[in-house]
This record gives sequence, structure tokens and C-alpha cells, in this order.
Amino acid sequence: MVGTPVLFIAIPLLAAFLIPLIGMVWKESVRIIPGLVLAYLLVLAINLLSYVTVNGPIVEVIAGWAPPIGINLVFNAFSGFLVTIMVFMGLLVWLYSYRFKSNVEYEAARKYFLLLMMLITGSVGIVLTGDIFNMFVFIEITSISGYALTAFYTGRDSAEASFKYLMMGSIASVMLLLAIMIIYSQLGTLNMADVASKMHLMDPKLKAVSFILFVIALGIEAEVFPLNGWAPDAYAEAPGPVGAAFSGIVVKAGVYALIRYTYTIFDLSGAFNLLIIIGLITLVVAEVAAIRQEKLKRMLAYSSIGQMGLVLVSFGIGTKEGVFAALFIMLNHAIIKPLLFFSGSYLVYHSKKKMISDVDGIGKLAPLTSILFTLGAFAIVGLPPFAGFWSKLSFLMAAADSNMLLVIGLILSVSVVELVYYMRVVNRIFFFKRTTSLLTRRPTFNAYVVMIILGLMILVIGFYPDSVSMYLHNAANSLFDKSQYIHSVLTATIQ
Amino acid sequence: MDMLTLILLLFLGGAIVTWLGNKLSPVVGDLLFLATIIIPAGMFFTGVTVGEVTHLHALGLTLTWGLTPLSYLFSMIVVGLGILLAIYAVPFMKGKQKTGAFYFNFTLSVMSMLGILVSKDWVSFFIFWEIMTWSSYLMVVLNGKDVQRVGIKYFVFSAIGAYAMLMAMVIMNSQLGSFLLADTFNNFQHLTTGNQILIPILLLVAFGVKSAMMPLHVWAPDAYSNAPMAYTGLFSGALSKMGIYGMVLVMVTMINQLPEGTLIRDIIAWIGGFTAAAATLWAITQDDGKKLLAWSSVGQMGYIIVGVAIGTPLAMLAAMFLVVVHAMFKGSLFMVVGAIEKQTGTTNFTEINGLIRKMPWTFISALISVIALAGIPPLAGFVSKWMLYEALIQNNNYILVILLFFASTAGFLYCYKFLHGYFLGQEEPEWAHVKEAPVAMVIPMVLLALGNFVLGTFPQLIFKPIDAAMQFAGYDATGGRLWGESVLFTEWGDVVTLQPILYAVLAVFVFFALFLWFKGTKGTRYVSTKDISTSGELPKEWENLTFKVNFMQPFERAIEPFLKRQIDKYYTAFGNGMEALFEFTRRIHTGNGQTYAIYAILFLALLLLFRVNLFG
Amino acid sequence: MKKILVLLLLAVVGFYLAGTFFDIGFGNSHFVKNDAIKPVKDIYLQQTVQELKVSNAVTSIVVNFRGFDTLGEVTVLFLSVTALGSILYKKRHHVGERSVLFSASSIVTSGSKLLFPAIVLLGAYVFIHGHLSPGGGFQGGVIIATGFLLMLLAYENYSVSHNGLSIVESLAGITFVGVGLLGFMNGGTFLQNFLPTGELNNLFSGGIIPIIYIAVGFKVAAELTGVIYTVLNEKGEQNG
Amino acid sequence: MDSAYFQYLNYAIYGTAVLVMLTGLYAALVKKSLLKIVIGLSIVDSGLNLLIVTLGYLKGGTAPIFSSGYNGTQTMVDPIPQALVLTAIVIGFGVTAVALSLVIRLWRHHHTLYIDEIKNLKW
Repeated sequence: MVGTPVLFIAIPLLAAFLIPLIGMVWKESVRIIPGLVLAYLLVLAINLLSYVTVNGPIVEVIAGWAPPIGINLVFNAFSGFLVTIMVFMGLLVWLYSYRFKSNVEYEAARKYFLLLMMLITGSVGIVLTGDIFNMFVFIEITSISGYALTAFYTGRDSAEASFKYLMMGSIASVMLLLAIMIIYSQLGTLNMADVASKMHLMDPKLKAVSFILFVIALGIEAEVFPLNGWAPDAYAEAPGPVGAAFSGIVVKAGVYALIRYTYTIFDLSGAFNLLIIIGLITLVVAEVAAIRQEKLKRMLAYSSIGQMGLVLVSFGIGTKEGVFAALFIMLNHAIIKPLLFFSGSYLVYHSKKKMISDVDGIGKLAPLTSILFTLGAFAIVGLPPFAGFWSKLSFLMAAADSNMLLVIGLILSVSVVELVYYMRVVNRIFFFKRTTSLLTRRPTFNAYVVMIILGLMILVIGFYPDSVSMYLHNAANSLFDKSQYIHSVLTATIQ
Repeated sequence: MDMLTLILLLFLGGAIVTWLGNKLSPVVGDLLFLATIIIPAGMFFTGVTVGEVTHLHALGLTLTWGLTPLSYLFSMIVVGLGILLAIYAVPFMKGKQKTGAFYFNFTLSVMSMLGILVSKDWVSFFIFWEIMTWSSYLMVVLNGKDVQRVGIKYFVFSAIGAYAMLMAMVIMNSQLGSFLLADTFNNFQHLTTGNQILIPILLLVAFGVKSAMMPLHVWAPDAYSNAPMAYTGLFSGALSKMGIYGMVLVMVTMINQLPEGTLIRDIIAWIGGFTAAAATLWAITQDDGKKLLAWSSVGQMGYIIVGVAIGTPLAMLAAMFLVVVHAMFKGSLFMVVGAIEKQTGTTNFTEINGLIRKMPWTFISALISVIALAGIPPLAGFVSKWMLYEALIQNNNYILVILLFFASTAGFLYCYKFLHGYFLGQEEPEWAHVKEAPVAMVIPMVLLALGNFVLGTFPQLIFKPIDAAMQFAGYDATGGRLWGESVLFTEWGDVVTLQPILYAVLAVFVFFALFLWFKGTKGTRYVSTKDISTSGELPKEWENLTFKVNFMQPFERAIEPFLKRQIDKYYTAFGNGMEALFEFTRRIHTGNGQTYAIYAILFLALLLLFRVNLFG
Repeated sequence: MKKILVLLLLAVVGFYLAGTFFDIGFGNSHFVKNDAIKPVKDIYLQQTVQELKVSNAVTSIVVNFRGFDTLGEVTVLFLSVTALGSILYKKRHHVGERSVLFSASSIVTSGSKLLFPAIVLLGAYVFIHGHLSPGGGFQGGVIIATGFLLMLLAYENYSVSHNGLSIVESLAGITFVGVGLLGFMNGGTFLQNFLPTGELNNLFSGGIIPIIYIAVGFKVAAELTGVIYTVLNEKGEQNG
Repeated sequence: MDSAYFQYLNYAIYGTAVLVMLTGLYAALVKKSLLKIVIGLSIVDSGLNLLIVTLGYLKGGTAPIFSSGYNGTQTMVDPIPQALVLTAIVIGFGVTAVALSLVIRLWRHHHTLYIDEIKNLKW
């Protein structure tokens, strides 16, 4: 082992506190250090993931108090898989935005990169932590970074979006604390594994109430339908890479939290049905809203919400295949949606209102960006031979195995809607006459690198899905094996 | 690496290389394109044998590829048409925009069609099906005309079909535990009764969309006419046949095992008959050659569907024969329109006149193909239609025969309109500059037209593969001589030749040609429409001097009540209604942050209220 | 209409929430009566005296048992300062033009000058004795920040060095993480105590707990002052 | 202290805490001024903190501080909610600060604090 999971939190925090100091001496460091940190974390994540694949989960004890006394971090196949994706996407987002604000002063750049790094750290923390209150803290870290990053551009309506996000976020944190306290008042512990092992002792009424509060709180982070009003605004108004980070990283953390509660901590049988119901509603409403959007980024945001709905439905199936499919969709979404955000924000770079109609005929002027966008669009709607197809197929297989014909039918009809709005944009890009006189902006070299990496990943997964399936299977098994999780945490000792 | 994988990879790699090469220089792109189509196609014919099986693994699933006699029949169409149209396409696309995209999608289409045919499991079937869909979609929208309407319509219908197939295949997999075509067909009886009905219907929807079956056909006329003509030949000739291929698979395996099978067969047959008749009427009213041929394609698919649905050996034989022949004459006809479009810049009958002297080779191939299309004796179209009527009569479907006969007869009208519209009539001075199309365009179309001639005379050339295919599909009633069931061939014993008919008709034809020639050489004067000085009047702008405007007016008036009822309109209304509903739905997000917070509390209150229902 | 709806919804939510908490009950040991439940608070209370030699159990929990939470908490504060700076960021700074309506009277100014050292001292006392008595880094930091608030309100042109604040903030943060990492290197886990714990109720007891709490105190003081200063320097009438 | 008394306290204290939360929520959901909304949100936080601290109380408990002469851990109130509430307060402060700065930004941009007029992003 080259390190332990706590470094995922400690190193970025150390860097975050160091950056202002070093920045006083060497201004460029505020850009470089976050990248170095993320690169280190990626190496760490890959190493730990391969270690975990062989040797089983790592449970890291903090402050020398073994669970259930102290806080612990759990790096198993499931959380490790998500952490690896998140850190990888974080690195790409960093790379993409490295020269993004080069025209802005040092102060802005410092804050931007610091907040971005903390956004990623917070999300990683949500996934790694083994303590319900600690998760609350990390959710708040993520949220506050999110508020600030959403409102980063002063010229736009970004403060409005950020305020909506903050309102919902505050309600979420209230609900989350209430739920945590109800659990604590009954079981006297905050450790996830401990809570899970004692959950059967809890009064069913209180259990249900606290689960409902959790669903509301985490649903706001995971952009579940009636709670996701903030999401399109935030995605659309945040800087392009931040939108990508939201859809590629933050939402994943929210969904992870929701799933961890449903699968591991609570033992409510109705929870899975609830996941399916809210997932379906989210999916339908989001896709239906997306088709009528006039702004590109809002459309992408709604599409992202819809995908999360699909993930929830897939988790709600409650079989191992369902979990596998859900993780696959999450992986694909983490790759594809950032690509769409990255390329999309260059397609409408000089447009004031970021309308979809501003991309008319841009395919001639910015061919590579357009083709990458198209690749992403094809992949996300699940056209073979691109990555999205395999996840869709595995989802449908899982749903069919559980005999959910109506769900399949509904999701496939919604997929038609999804197809329509993506194809409309692709049509506009390539087959329309350019009507605006807007200039196109050539992506920076870094942006090209990032987009091409993502595009290649889409193709690699599309043509050779087995390249990731082992990790997905391990992760699915690990999530599914509740008793093993509890056992490994509660028997953890200080290494 | 084995042959099939190599061929498909060559196509795929070739598509990308061609696309890149075309950015380098058009000539490089052209050469690469031809090489990409011809080399793997050649390898396919020489290197792949029926029965060879390849396995690939992905995501715990096994993809199985191999050629069956049935798919061999279809793959000959795909590859043959592919090569000819590729040769045709190079001069056709010269000087046009987006050549690279055209080559890319053309190659991918050919690849995906071959892929569908070699797929022995549903997953790879679906993968190639979708690749075929999006590559053809990109072709439909390639010229940038009416993209949002035509293109999206095509894609939506294709997607509905594809998703129906996807649903069917995952259900079969979960119930039967296998994605293999053979397994799902053989174990079909093990499904529950509900699924036994559901799955064939889903699959028929999937294949019905591609083969433009009546309520699902609305994409076809627009899509066919919007795609580049060099592609439409493949589109109508081969790509829509993939639907037929799938339909054959479903019909001979699943439907046969169902107790309700005959009912479904009858319904499909009637739909097919209705498709044929209605599409023919629509074709007659078109003033644009592309549209006319597009509707005609829909109609011809109707005939084929009737044959497949009736499913007696003779009907199936007729359908298969028509599949092959339709690919030939429709390919040739679309090439003709393409050549005309290339040379004159328009395809509207009312604008073009008298190209017969300007483009004689084009005319000849158009003539032969049109005769084949109309089903007039010496050519191949006749053989197929005859067999179809015969099969229907044997099966006591008299009303259907009348319907088809009506469609076929009405078909003469548009056939004539097509010929007359482009090639006959007075010569206008504005088309004086028009020349014959480049040789590379003429040769493929003449070859295809001659193919009709050959098959009309020596149908046994294609009967052997069809027979093999049908034996594979489970028809073995006549021990491998299925054509023996038709009067057409039994009259002359065992030898499948139609030379006597050919010679007889040819003699009449030549006689008339000679007569016309002799008569025509005597002081013919070519006049334009405006040359009406003989009657001493000066034509005004608005005066209609050509027959071609309102060519079929009385007929159109007769069928007007029918034409009013366009299915397309209902779909459009439905689509608009849905969009209005969507617009209404998205207004849930009012833009007021407080409202969102209220939603959250509302959701919380609801969950709390229904706590007992949810969690017990 | 909207009000009625909201009231209705709140009534439902309130009914269920209040019901839940009434069920939980007040003042009794409300943990589920079962042998399997061994509430961690008992362990915390025991270990606080036995292992850590810290008299304030809340402090031992905040800094040691759940020190990781506190690290996150400190980060949240740090982030909110950064966020504030980023949200209110303007290219052209107008420092020193504070939006006060009228200047404070001399009583206020001289009084605050008098009080300021006392407040700071109190704050320092509170966070230094965090492990012995009620209070701690957060409370002490807030007290110090109120001192700065008083000064900022009293003097129209009182200014705090942004760089100074951010250096204090960073150093304190680094101390926290650094101590944690030292524990990681010494004892094996992050934030683990590696110093001698000393005697109960001594100032020098509790191992790393006072060190961390002092760092937290500095950090909170600097951050809160930063927040106040940033918001105070925001000129209201300006067009963004 | 008898149990009936505690029963009343139960209703009174939890009722108050929940009522404070609901009041704050009402302000956040109905009031039109952004500032009032922010105030509402922090009132919710206060009610919540009250609730959390209350949860840790033990009948006749003492402060969890081992000053000289403490008599056993059994009579001490639960220190964990107190520690948690500390965290919650700090986080609430951070969020409120960010919220207020956003209000300033919105004022700069829209020159109004009336939430119904800040609806540029919708649908």
C-alpha cells in the first residue's frame, strides 16, 4: 500500500491551507498545486483500488479510536470505484480549466481552484466516510464550495442560481441533521456499520421518519425530482467546468449517499420501491423538460438529472445486476456528461444567452469540438457502439430479470424523447446554416486534451466494455454484501 | 482473427480512414472509399462460408456471428448494391459538400447491414441495427434540408422500432436465459402466454418500422427523398430489406408456433396489401421523381410484406424474389434520378422535359427498371408478382389479390408518369446543355437494369439461393424445388426459364420500336412547349403549356377523399400535443427559489403522510 | 393561497416531527432498551478521563473522538470565507469606503479601544482552557472576532490586514492538519494523540487536544473577522 | 421531579423547538424579501440546534465536565449532541455568511430583494 484513504482528505486540506501562503510568494502555484494534489490522489486511488480488489476493503480508523467509537473511512470496491472516478474527473476538470481564467486576476484564480479542489474533496469525503454525521460535514463542504462556484461569474444571473441552490441546500442540511439525530437518539451511535447492525432494534415508525428525512436531504443533493429545481439553474450558470464537475462528481456523491442509506444502513423493504418511483418521476420530468429547453446548458443539466433518475431506478431494482447497471450508468455518465459540458460550453462560448440556436452550423467552423459533442450525444442516448449502450443494455437486462415490463416500457419511451432533443442539437450543429455572426472560440490545448481523453474513453468502453466490468462487478458485490461491510468496519483495528 | 470480424473491422476502420483521407484530398478520399467498400466486399464473397461461426465476448455476454443461407441471400443484395452504388457515388458526390461524411456513413451502413445479417444473437443484432439507424439517419439529414422535421421523424420511428426490439430481446433473455436467435426461437414455447403475444408484436413493430409497414411508414417517403440519391438506392434497396429479413425470422419461427398465428399473419398481410395500394396512390400524385420513387418503394415493400405474411412456400418465394428484384430496379431507378439531379439540378417533373435524347443510357436503364417495377412480363418484376398472386389465390385470399391487383395496375400510372416526366415530351431550350451522366454513374445503373432482364429470363439464377434460404427457414415441402409450385414454371416442366415469354414480348417490343423509328425518321421536328406558333397564338406566362402540371388531375380528383386522410397529420398532431404537454410540465420549475423549497416541503409532507403505505 | 398551502404543509410536517420527538421523549435515557445497544457516549465519557485526561468531555469529543468532523467544520469556515471573497469579488476594489451611516460617538470609540484587549484576552483564555472548562476554540475564536467587530464598528477606517488574516488562517489550518498527519506518522492513524496526556485538570494535559483547539481558536477568530471585514467593506450603492 | 412534570417538559421543549423550526420555515417559504428568507433559514437552524441539544439531556444530569469532585459518568448528560451542535452552529454560520453575500450580489445585479422579481432563470 502506498497510502491510506485518509490522505484523500488530509492532503487536499493541507494544500488548501497552504495555497494562500505559497500564493503570496509564487502566484502560479494556486493553479498548479490543486492539479498536483489531484494527480497524486488519482495515483493513490488507483493503487488503493487495485489493492482492494485483491485484499478486501480497507477500513481506516481516525484518531486512534476503532469503530464504533471513532470516525472511520471505508475504502472498499464500491466506494473506491467511485472515488477513482471522482478524482479522475476532478483532474480532468482541473486540466480543462487550467488556462480557463487566465485573463482573470490572481485572486479569482486562487479562489476558483481552491473551491474546485474542495468540491472534489468534499465529494470524495462523502463517499469514503463511514460515519453519518461526518457525511453531513462533507456534504456541507461540498455544498458551500458548490454555492461559491455557481456564483463565480459575476456578470451573469449566477447569484440567483446560487441562492436557489443555497436555499435548497439549507433545507437539506436541516433534514439531514434531524434524521441523524433521530437515529442517534435511538441507537446511540453514529457509525454507519454500527447503526446498520442495530437498525432492526429501532421502532419502525421512527425508522421510517428518519429514512424519509434522509431521502429528502440527500435527494436534494442527488437531484431527485421535486427537489431539483436548483440544479438546472446552477448547471447553466456555473462556469462550464463546474457544471461538468457537478454532473460528473457532486451528483455521484449525492446518489452514493442515498444508496448507502438505502442499501446498507436501513433495512426498509419499501425503500427500493420508493427509489424506483422517485427515479422514474425524476427521469420523466427531467427528460420532458429537457426537450423544451432553449439554452444548451440547461438542456444538458436536465439530461443529467434524468440520467440520475435512471440510476436511482436501477438501484431500486435491488438485484446485483441492477446495482451493476446503475454503477455502469454512473460511470458512463461521469465520462460523457463532462464531455458534453466541455464541448458544449465551447460551442456557445461567445453567445450571450447560450441559446441552442446559437450552435447552428457551427460544425464547419469548429469541427473537432462539434464531433466530440456529437460523440457524447450519441453515447449518452445509448446508441451502440458507444459506451452508453452497454449500460443501458445492462440496465434493461436487470429490469427484465425482475419482470418490470412497465418500467422498461416507460424508460424506453423516455429514451425516445431524449434522443429527439440530442439529435435536434446535432442537426443544428452540422446541418443548419449559420445564422448568427458569433465567432467561434478555439478550445485551449488543455481543453482539447481533456475532451479527446473523454472521447477515447467513450470509444474504449463502447468497443470493449469488459475493460471496466470487473471493477463494476466488484463494486456491485461490495455494495450488496451488507454483512461483510458491517463486519469489516466493526472489526477494524488500527493498522 | 477470423474472417467475419476482420471484414467488419475493415469496414469500420475504412470508414474512419476514408473520412480522414477526404479531409486530406478529395481524390484520396474517393480511392479510399472505393477500396473500403470493394476489398472487404470481395473478402466477404471469397472468404466467408455459410455455417462458419465466430464468438466474441463482451460484458459477460457472448456475441455470436455466422452466416446462414437466409442471411447469405440478403447479404448478396447488400454487398452487390453496395459496390455498384459506391462506384456510382464517387462521381455523384464530386463537388458536393460533406463528401467525407457521406463516405463514412455509406461504409458504416454497409458494414452494419452485413453485421445484422451475420448476427446470430440479439445483442449484436441490435448493435448493428442501431449503427445502421444512425448512419442512415445522418445520410437523411446530410443535405440540410428540412432536417428537424424529416430527420427527427425518421429517427423517432427508428428509435421506437429499435427500442421495441430491445425490450423484446431483454424479455426473452430474462425468460429464456439466452440472447441467441436460435435459442429464443426454439424455446419460444417456454415463454408465458402474455409474452408469447407481446414479443412477436414488439419485434414486428421493430421490423415494420424499417420496412415501412403502413401505420409506421410515414418517415419513409421523406427520408428516402431527402437522402442523397447515391445512398437512397441502398436505403430503399437494401436497408429497408433488413426489416423484411427480421420479419421473415419472426414469421417463420415465432408466429408459426402461436395459436393466434394465422390471425396475426392475416392482419399483417392486410396491412401489407393496404400499404401497397395506398402508397401507390400517393406515388401517383407526386410531382417529384424522388418522392414518387420513395412512395413506390413503400408500396413495393407492401407486396413483400404480403408475401412474407402469407407465408406459404410460394408466397415466401415470391417475396424473396421481389426482395432481390426490388433492390435491383429500385436501385437503378434511384440512380437514374440521381443522375438527372446531378445533370440538371432538379428532379421535378414539371420542370424537366424530354431528356431522352440528352441522356439515352439513363433513359434505357430507367425504361427497363420501370418495366420491371410495373411487373410487365419479360422482366423480373413480373415473375415475382405473378407468383404472389398465385400464392394468394391458392390461399383463398381473393380480396387481397384484388387489392394488390388494383395497386399493381395503378402502379402503371406512376411508372408512366416517371418515364414521361423526365424523358418524354417537348425539349425545352433551358435543358439544351444537359449531357449524359459520367460513365461511372451510367455503368452501375445499366448493370442493375440488365440484372432485371437477366433475372426475368433466367430466374433460376436466384432461385437456388432463395431455395437454400427457405430450406434454412424451415420450408422443405418440395424437396428443394419450391419454384415447382408455380404455374409459371411447371408449365415448362422442371426447367426454370422464361425465354419463350421473353422472346415473344421482345419481338412485339422490337416491332413497335422499329415502327416508331420508321415513322419517326420522316421529318421529325423537335419543338419546345412554348413553340405553339402553328396555331398563331403567343403563350402567356401563366398558361399551362405542359401536360406535366396536374398530370393525373382526374385521377387525383377521384382519390381525393382518400388523400385527405394522411396518417402523417395524426402523428404530427400527436407530436405537437406531446410537446405542449412537455412545455406545460417543465413549467413546474417556475424559477422562484421559494417554490422549489415548497416542493421540497410538499414532498416531505407527502412522504410522511404515506409513510405507512410505503414502509409498512 | 400560497400561505395557506404552506401553513397546511408545515402543519403536517410539524405534526409528524413533533410526534416523532414526543415519542423519543425528553430527559430519559432514550436509547432503545436492549442489551445490544451500547451507546458510544458511555465509552466517550470513560475514555475522556481515563485515556485522554481531559476534563471537558465535549472538547474531547470535538477535538479527538470526532476530530475529523471538526477538521471538516474548520474547512467549512475556511471555505465560507473563500466563498465570500469569491462571491463578492470585484475587479476594482474600493477598500476603505465603508457603508456606515454616521460615525460613532467618542464614547463608543474610546470604550471599544478599552474593551478590545480585554475581549481578546477573554477569547484567548476560553480557547486555551477549552479542554478544562466549558468553551473552546470555536467559542474563543468567536469572542475574539466580536472584539474586531466592535473595533470595525467603532472606527470608520479601522482596517485589518487581509494578508495577515489569511496567514493566520492558513497557519492555523496547517497546524491542525499537520498535527493530524504527525499522529498519522507516529501513532498510526490520522489525528491520533501522540503526546503525553498529563494529569487530569492540568493546563498541560490532553496531549494534542489543546494544541488543536488553540489552532482552531486562531483560525476561527481570523475567519470570522475576515467575514465581517469583507461584508462590511461591501459598498451597497455601487452598480455591479 | 416526577414523571408528569417531565411529560409536560417533553411537550413544551420539543414543541417549542419544532415550532421555532416551523416558524423559520414559514418565513423562508412565504416571505418575499431575500433577507427575511435568510433570517428564516437561520431561525430554522436555531430551532434545530435547540432540538439537538435537548435530545442529549438526561434527567437530573450534570454537565459532562470532569471538574474535581464529579460523581460518575452515569449522571452526566450526553456530550455527543453538544459536540454535534457545535459543528452544526459553525456550519450554519458559514452558510448564512454565504447566503448574505449572495443577497448582496443579487442586490447589485437586480437592485431588488423581492424574490418574485428574481426569476431570470426558469423552466
